[in-house]
Amino acid sequence: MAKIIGGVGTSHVPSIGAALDKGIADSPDWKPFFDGYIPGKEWMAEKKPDIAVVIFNDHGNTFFLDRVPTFAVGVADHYDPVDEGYGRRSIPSFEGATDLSWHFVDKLVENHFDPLVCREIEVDHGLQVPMELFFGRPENWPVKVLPIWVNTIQYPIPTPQRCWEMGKVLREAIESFPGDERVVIMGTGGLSHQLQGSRAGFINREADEDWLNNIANNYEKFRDMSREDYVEQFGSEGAELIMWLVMRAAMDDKVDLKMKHYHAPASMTGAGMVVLENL
Amino acid sequence: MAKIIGGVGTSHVPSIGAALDKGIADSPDWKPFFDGYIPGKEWMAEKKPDIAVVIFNDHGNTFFLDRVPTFAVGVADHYDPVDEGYGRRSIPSFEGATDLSWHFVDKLVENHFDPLVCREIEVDHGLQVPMELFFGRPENWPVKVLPIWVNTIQYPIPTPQRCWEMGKVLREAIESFPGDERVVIMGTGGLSHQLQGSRAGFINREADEDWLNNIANNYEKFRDMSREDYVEQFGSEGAELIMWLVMRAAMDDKVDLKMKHYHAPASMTGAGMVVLENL
Amino acid sequence: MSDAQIPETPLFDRKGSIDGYRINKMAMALGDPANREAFKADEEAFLDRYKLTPEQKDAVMSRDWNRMVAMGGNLFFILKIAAVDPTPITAIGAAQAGLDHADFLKQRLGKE
Amino acid sequence: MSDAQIPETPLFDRKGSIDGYRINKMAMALGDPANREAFKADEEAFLDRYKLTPEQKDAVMSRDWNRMVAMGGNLFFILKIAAVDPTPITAIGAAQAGLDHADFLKQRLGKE
Ligand SMILES: [Fe+3]
Ligand SMILES: [Fe+3]
Repeated sequence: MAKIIGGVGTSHVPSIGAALDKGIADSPDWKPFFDGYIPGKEWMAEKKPDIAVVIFNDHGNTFFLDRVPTFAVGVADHYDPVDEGYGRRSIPSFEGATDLSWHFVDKLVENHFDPLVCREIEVDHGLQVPMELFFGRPENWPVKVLPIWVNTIQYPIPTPQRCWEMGKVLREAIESFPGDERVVIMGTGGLSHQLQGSRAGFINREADEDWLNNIANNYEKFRDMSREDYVEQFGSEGAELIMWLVMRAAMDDKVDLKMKHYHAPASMTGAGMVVLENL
Repeated sequence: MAKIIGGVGTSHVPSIGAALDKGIADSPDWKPFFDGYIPGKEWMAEKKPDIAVVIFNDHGNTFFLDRVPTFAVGVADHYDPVDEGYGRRSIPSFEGATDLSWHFVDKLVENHFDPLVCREIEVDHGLQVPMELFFGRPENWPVKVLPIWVNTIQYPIPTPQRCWEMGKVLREAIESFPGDERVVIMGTGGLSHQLQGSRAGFINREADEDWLNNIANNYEKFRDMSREDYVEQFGSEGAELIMWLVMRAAMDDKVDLKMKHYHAPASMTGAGMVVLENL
Repeated sequence: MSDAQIPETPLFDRKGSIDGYRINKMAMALGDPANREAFKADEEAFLDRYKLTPEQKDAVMSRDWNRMVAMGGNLFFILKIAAVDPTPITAIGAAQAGLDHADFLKQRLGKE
Repeated sequence: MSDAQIPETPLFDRKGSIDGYRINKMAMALGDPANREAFKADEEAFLDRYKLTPEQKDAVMSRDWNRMVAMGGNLFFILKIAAVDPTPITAIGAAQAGLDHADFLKQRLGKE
């Protein structure tokens, strides 16, 4: 059986990738943000996972409104970065963890989930940026990836409770996988931000800190909140935080909060991360 | 609230449409098949539904293997017939029941289903043929449609039990819909057939008759069978019968079996239909 | 969920998805470099190709982000229009908040 | 589900989906009339466009339905190759059953 070596929650703000591309990660604006990720990178380097499961949303780059999947799972052998309007970024393609992906799809359907199964598809900053934050800019990524897309764009978006249930199936899939791969689970998105409407620019530092402090061992409140609660507390796009629940649900009931980091704003977003380990 | 006026189970074999296109519906090969549908057409004309919910699978015409949805729901304002390799058939476009579609999508997601939501999409014989069998070849279809696609091509296909659960949500959606539309539910596919492997041409007349006799009021056995059971008893493509379960689950526990019809083979398939009404 | 009423917060539900379909489809196409060139070369012709209404065309061509969003433009799609200019996302935020850019950065994001 | 063993019955699971991807993608393209014309005009060139292996090309060009399916061709896609010829579906069934067409119609479908 494969092994979950830890769970990461992290922002995936596109400006993070842009800051790296422009070489301004050491500027006064960005340095405090990136510095907070150094221990996360060290942790990852030490843990040496073989596979990263990345839960993220597409941002109108890969899926159009003609066909919106509630959940999609990648089973491709590779995933290229998609052109988001600025040209394709020069970062390596991501190799797919195809065997684990198909196994996960089998488990999902058995457990009454209804994924869109994707074999030829590109990935946007939602997957790219978390990989860069925790693995840097290697020549080749040191892990294979299993991408899980969650619709957070067009309503109805899935409920936080459904995301939680998916995390349980993810754990079952990893633990029943015939192999000895080491797997890290990365729930991405958020923290608080709002890009649309006259409340644009809304950031809720207090709610963000509460989230980072309590997602490890007081997650019940977050698991039980409604979609409306998420939008209200974290902003319309901050509702992306429901994707951290997939990661959290795949971990043990009690976990070790190894590290956390918060910085606001990154672009228009409260940004940060946690690293969790099972005890 | 909208009203379910009945449930139909029917084959959707493409050769049925081809026979109509070629004008050979009265040939000795086809007449007995089409004659059996006359009472069904009369029933439909008398019941005058406003909306037809059609549950069917795509046959490699609309969805490719790059992105396979377990369940897809149409929310489009219209659905054109797709070119299946012989040119687009000259039958009218299907108008979408958009309001009920979106309402159903809301209910599905609330109830922890994960549909692919489709707004710009074409439909193949899986939807076309049932419409022709029950509504003939009118200048314009007398109903709007709500298409539901079920993956029956690439494994894992959804379980019969999951299809059953979807039918429950469909009923809830129709009954909570603010409107007085009359809705007919058409579960399509089957009956027994196998197109692939050395068992190609397999037809199981006994199992088909048992299905038609018992789907009305002894459905439990069918609801509880595994996917493997379906393939074994009805053939690899006969497993399409799981889609009738969505219709059956949306009806009352006890129903009136108004009519049934069986003919084999239609092309390479056991073919037929039932019409059910709530008591 | 579709009637959620959170102050100053439009949710992109069926209404936005239906109303904004053409704007968003046009904007999505700007993910392709060839389409970006066509857009830059003759913006109006490009918008016509996607059958935008006169109102939609006007909102896009005058970069009226607020109106684009009100007409169902979803930010993630229309950001690809912004990418062509380029317009910073904070300017789009400021337009929607009804603030000038400096005030927006200060009041909403706490930047001096 | 992926290891289900039903006699003489291949399920189109991950193996078929991966193995047959190129054949099926080529066949899917035949839903477009322009592609059908290209296929008819120069079949081998069309297959090359979809990077079929020599074995796959041979199976398609010799209309060896049995081998196409064994190599992951899914019937619903390869039916679009049959549509170009056209080859009746019962002939494809017969080829897979290892029967001649008349025997297949009689033995499997009960047709005299
Ligand atoms: Fe995001
Ligand atoms: Fe079918």
